[in-house]
Amino acid sequence: MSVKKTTTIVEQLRRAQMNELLALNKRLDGRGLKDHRELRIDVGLIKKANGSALVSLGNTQVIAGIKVEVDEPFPDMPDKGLFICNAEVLPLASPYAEPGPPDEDAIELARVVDRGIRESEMISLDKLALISGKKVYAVFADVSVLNADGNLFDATSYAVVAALLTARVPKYEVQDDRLVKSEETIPLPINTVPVSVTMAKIGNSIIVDPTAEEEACMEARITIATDEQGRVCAIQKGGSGTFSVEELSEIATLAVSIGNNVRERIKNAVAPASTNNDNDNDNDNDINK
Amino acid sequence: MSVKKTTTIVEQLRRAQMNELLALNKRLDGRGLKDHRELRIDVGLIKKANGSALVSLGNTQVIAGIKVEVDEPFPDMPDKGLFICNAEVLPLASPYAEPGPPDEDAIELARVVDRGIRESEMISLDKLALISGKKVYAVFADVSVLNADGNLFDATSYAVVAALLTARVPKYEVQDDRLVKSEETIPLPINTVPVSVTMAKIGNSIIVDPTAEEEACMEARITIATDEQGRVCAIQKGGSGTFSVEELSEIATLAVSIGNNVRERIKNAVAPASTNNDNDNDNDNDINK
Amino acid sequence: MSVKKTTTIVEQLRRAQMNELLALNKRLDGRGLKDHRELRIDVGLIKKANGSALVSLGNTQVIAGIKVEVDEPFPDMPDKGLFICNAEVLPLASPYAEPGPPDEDAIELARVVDRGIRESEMISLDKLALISGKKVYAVFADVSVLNADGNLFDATSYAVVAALLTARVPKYEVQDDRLVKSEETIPLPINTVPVSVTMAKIGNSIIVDPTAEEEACMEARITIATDEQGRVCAIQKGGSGTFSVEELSEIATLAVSIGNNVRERIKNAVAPASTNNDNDNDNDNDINK
Amino acid sequence: MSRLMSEEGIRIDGRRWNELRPVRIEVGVLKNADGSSYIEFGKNKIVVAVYGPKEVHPKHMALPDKSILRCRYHMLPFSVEERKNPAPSRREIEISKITREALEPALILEDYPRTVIDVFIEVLQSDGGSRCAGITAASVALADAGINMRDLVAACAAGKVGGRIVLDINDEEDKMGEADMPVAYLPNLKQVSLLQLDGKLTADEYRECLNLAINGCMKVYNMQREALMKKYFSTKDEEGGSVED
Amino acid sequence: MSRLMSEEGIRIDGRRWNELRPVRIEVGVLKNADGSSYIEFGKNKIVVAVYGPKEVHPKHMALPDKSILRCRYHMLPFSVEERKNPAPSRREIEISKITREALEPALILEDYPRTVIDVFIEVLQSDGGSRCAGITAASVALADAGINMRDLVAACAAGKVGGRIVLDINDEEDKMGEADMPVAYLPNLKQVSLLQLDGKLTADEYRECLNLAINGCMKVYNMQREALMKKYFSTKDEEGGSVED
Amino acid sequence: MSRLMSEEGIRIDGRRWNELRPVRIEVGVLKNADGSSYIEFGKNKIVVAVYGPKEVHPKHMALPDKSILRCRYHMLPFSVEERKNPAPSRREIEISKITREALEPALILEDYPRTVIDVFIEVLQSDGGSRCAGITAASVALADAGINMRDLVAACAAGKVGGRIVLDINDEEDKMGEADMPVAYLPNLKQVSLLQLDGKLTADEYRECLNLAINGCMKVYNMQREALMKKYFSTKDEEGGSVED
Repeated sequence: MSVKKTTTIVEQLRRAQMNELLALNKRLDGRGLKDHRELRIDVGLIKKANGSALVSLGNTQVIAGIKVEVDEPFPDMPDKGLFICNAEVLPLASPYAEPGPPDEDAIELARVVDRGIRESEMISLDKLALISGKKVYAVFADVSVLNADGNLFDATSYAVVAALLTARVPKYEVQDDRLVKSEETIPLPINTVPVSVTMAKIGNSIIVDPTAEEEACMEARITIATDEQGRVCAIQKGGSGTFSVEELSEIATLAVSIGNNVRERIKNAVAPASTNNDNDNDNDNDINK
Repeated sequence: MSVKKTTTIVEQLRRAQMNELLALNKRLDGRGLKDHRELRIDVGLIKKANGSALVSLGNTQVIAGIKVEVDEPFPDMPDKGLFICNAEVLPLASPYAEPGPPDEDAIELARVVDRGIRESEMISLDKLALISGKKVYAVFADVSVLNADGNLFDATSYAVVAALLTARVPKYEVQDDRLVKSEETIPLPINTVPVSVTMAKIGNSIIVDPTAEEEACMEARITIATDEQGRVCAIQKGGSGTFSVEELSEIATLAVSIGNNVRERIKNAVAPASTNNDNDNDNDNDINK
Repeated sequence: MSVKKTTTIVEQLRRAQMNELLALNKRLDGRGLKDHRELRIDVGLIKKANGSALVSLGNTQVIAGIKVEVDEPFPDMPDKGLFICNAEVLPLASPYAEPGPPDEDAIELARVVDRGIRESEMISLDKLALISGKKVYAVFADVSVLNADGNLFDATSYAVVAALLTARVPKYEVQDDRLVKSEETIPLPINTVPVSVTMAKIGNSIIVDPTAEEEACMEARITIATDEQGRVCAIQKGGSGTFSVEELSEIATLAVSIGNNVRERIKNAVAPASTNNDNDNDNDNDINK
Repeated sequence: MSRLMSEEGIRIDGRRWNELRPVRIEVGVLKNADGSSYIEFGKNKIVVAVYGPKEVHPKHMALPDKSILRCRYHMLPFSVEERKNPAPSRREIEISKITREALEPALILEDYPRTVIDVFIEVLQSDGGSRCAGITAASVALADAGINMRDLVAACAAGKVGGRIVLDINDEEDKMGEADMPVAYLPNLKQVSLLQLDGKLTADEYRECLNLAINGCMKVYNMQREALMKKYFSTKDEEGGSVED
Repeated sequence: MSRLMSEEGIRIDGRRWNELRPVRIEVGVLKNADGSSYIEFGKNKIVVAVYGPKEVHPKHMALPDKSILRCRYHMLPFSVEERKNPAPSRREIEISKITREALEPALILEDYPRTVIDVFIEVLQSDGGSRCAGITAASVALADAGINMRDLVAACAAGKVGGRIVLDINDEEDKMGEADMPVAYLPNLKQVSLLQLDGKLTADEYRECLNLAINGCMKVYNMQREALMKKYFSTKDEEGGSVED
Repeated sequence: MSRLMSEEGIRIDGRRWNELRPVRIEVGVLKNADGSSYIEFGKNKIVVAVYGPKEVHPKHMALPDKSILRCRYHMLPFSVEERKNPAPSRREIEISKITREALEPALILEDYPRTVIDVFIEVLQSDGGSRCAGITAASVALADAGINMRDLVAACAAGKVGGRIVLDINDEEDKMGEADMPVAYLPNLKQVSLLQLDGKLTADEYRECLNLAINGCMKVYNMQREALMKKYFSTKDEEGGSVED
């Protein structure tokens, strides 16, 4: 059972102020309508994880960690590895977050991020089988939101993608139907870098990467993940408003072009780490800006 | 911890009105004291279940589905199949039902229906073993109440019984200690058709098949399941009132004779379906009356 | 998330009265500051358990039962048996206890009792392996508080220790890598008898074995388990007050000397039972004083 | 003849068909509770506490014209052969409900409007018939708590074992027998407040069984009275005219 | 050519690319609910009930200026191939949320301040597209409950199967196909209130798919209207001027 | 000599017996929180946020004469060798409790009646001594939130490893060593607010260990002060006389 809480009077006031600015193609923080906030990606902070990334998108801050285990495959997919994505908005992330099991927002967050990665076929799950029908790699991506200031979808997605790109997993040899763990580690089999782009509709404007303040005024939200070929892989509309068909057409075009920019930034962020993965010096990977 | 909620003033008013009628051997809906409401049983609505039945008892409406899986037996009963019965009162069934795990009423409902079927030995659980100590059929009966208007016990029991009578389960061959599923389906091994009869005590009257309105005024309730030989197989008294020994004696006699009538109706309802099980035309099995 | 509830006015009044007495080295119930209340230990009340003990410490009453099963060892400790300790404060134990899963107090209680037994190495877990890496004894110690009147830590610990000392577990023979249960029962492999001593700080006084009334006024609590060699094995400070280093030094000395006395009492209590374990006459083991 | 019943009509634990297992009832065994009792009924060992009548939280749950009765039947993890998870099972939830419904007719709840009465039944060791033993003990604990009652509630099962109708089924007879019928009875009001049946009985056997169980309840009732008398009338100092607590 | 699409453009269940599965909608199927409906959409069989507008508990959760809409999408244990645990899964929680967001723009919640409206969607049997069928049926049940609405909400998926953009994906096409895009549409307002996508589409295919889905929604909309007309205008005796309940 | 301690008294990670692991403390790392901190203590990496003093919900839970302190110690799933279930374990619940009790004596809760103060400790990566590092960081975050305090709380463990009493046990030493004793200390009040012990110590070793741990706490205290000074006194623009938020 899900309930949407709203404080309508505050919403109406904010909407007025924001709409005045939006009519002038301006935003409260000075950004253009189609600009992301500053994106910072630090990888490798968590040595006990197979991969990790700390992402700041403006004041939104999330941390993702990848843990790779050996597990049994699903009976109907004996030769496919497992990918499991969980998200939680930690109670320290905002005055409104509370301890407890994930609520519908956190569940949607995890499932939308999962969908972008799964549908783009970012990871070749069929290369993660170890012993057919018996043993496969299970890739757990756990993301925690440390500071919530809007657009958790993109920040979370970038963190998981960056953590997956830099993850190193133990190599196994199969000997007499049993697995022997080797000292060597290998990267995950990556096909593409999917990029999530989230937009909000406020009045007649479509804005990219909404802040928490903007989200409080938006009618609707849409998240689109695209792959390196510019294909749309996953969409999720949210919020209690609507989009016209024309808006949805424009949004897809924007998602591809903005996605291409962000993809370059993600690739740059993970490049040094991927060549330099065993470097234990993490003074540069500071949680503090 | 269980709490009984009552709205005593309404109860008292209703009790007065109902008692006046009962003193004249009449009921609010015009039935005789010992009459069931109209019973309608439609089987085979759910093709994805091994068996199913939609039962209307007056305005009380329940749907039962049977799923048969292969599972391990209990260690102390290596040659017995499993029968598991669950009931839930869906939140759409009444203004008072709420989403969430089954409360004490739903748990009692499931356990009383289970008891009638189990103690009558309706299903030969010892014919459901596949590989001794390793593999047996596990028969799951799940019942959901769609509209609650009193006497959930009988409606639920009839739905499960009818669904079991019409269920068809995959046949397995044992080859080298492994199970091979065949194309063929077989019915469950049935011994008897148990019938549940529920009565309520209001004032000095014993009435059969109480409506929700009657249940709100009843002092006590009793459910008795009998088998084809007229034996009593399961009893459950409910409610915070009592019965005298004389009443309990009369009730048992009634349960056998009423049970015989209902048993014929159940057998008639399942007869066409059991000969005609693969008919995919379900236009006659309509949820709407 | 944990909240501490306090009724400060009552606390202040009690504190005043108690402090007056404590200044004269007296307690409300007439005990000396370093005295335990009367300790009574009855073993063997529960025949369905492998071991059991009913302990009264003044009006605090707890019952512990030991159940020994065969289970798989942890992968990283293939040759160690398992010891699992659970505690619950039953809702009948006090007007403030409520049904439901263990709260933080019950969890702390179980973990502190577990720690005293585990860290003292009371049970030789490495003698509880049956088949290396596959089968070990799993010793479950379940304690339930029946009447709560302060110092649940010591009462619970004594009950578990006495139940373990008198437990008898089935002997298994290993035949072709399978376990065969013999008729014979054997005691658990015991190294030492750890004794828990709990003290409370009220004002400037340190008192042993606080009642519920004293606990309501205490600033802080400390529980120390010592072994037969007079070594400190486990400590837990509780409560929102503090101790000075000098107090902590004195407390450790006290815990050893008081512990030695209690140890003798426990040993005496279990002595007849351990020689007389199959005696089915439990009229002497009465829950009533 | 089944192994549960010898040719001489002697049962597996040595009893005759109409004999109860040994029963012992103690009153007032727990200090904190408003009322309490301890029962041994065969190998059943059960403690019961009553708290209340007391305020309801949250207040809007209170009933304006009577007290709410709440019952919890709970088994300790070590009370049964296989260690039991301490969380309440479906069986415990059902027994809690029918226990409340068995006790409620005996209580004058109208005397305590806007309050709640809690009955906690803790099974330390379980044998066949623990629900009946729990109801019997709970009824005594409610009397010990000074709750106004119309009657005591005495409970006892009868059943069919090895082809015969017998009184007070134990664990083994329950597992191997043909039928088990727990009954709770209000001896003065001559009313049945609990009736369940597991297993097959003809209509005649059903009546025989019911009467035998009520017979057993009357024996249990006498033991309940004795236990209460022992506490309240063996020494005169505990019963006064004033309401204490 | 995939086995999902023949060379003649015929799909695995015999449909053409722009054809819906058989749809049947009934209005007012449950007695207790304020509004209800039943839909068969292919092999989907779904019942929906609406309760409300009604008081909010606890009261401080109420909104001063409008009604709260709550939605629950739930599958019965036997509705799918493998028996499903009755507790709500993460998938059901997500679908409940997007269903609420798909319906909310059609409702004039401001007309019912300080109340709550509950929508319960129970999937008796599930096929591909159950979330769309649920939204479609819920919209009808809301109308049956007499809730003030700006528009109906009609939902239908389109997708890519065997290389072609097709309407209304069924179970097998969902599992083996390349993309599935559920859409909910407000036909008179010409607004999309639900849009999801699983699977890869080029930007052009995305637009084609969206338009095809909306096309399907318009067909569904006509069936919704028919079902409501059948209940409310075939006999004149059920619609009066007074507000009942 | 154990492999944990060389003949020259050098520990497995190169430290001497009385040496702390490298420590780094940052203040004010999270934007939304009223106070926050980040600590690296060996391989421990922990973020702490403080929210409050703020209103209590539901209101009847509020205390008339002081603030309620709530603490949650929580480990992220990837913070340990084996992936941890995100639901709170019994260990986390116990540590949350003793953390609250370690911090409470330092806070002047009487200054904020009818409010609650929330402390959230999130372990991003865990090493031996994470509870001490969490308490240390929480104390700094409480100061950063401007909560009135009698003292800071500095925490550090000592223990017995390879037969020697040593300061600040790391993960491997914890697993293979003989004893671990976490201590929290109020340096100005000279009071111990947390004391636990796992493992065997003679009475003399216990005293030596306690003193060594307090010694470590004093070193930690200096780092706490430095971190706070760095934020609040390196630039003058963040501290004003008015109470904001």
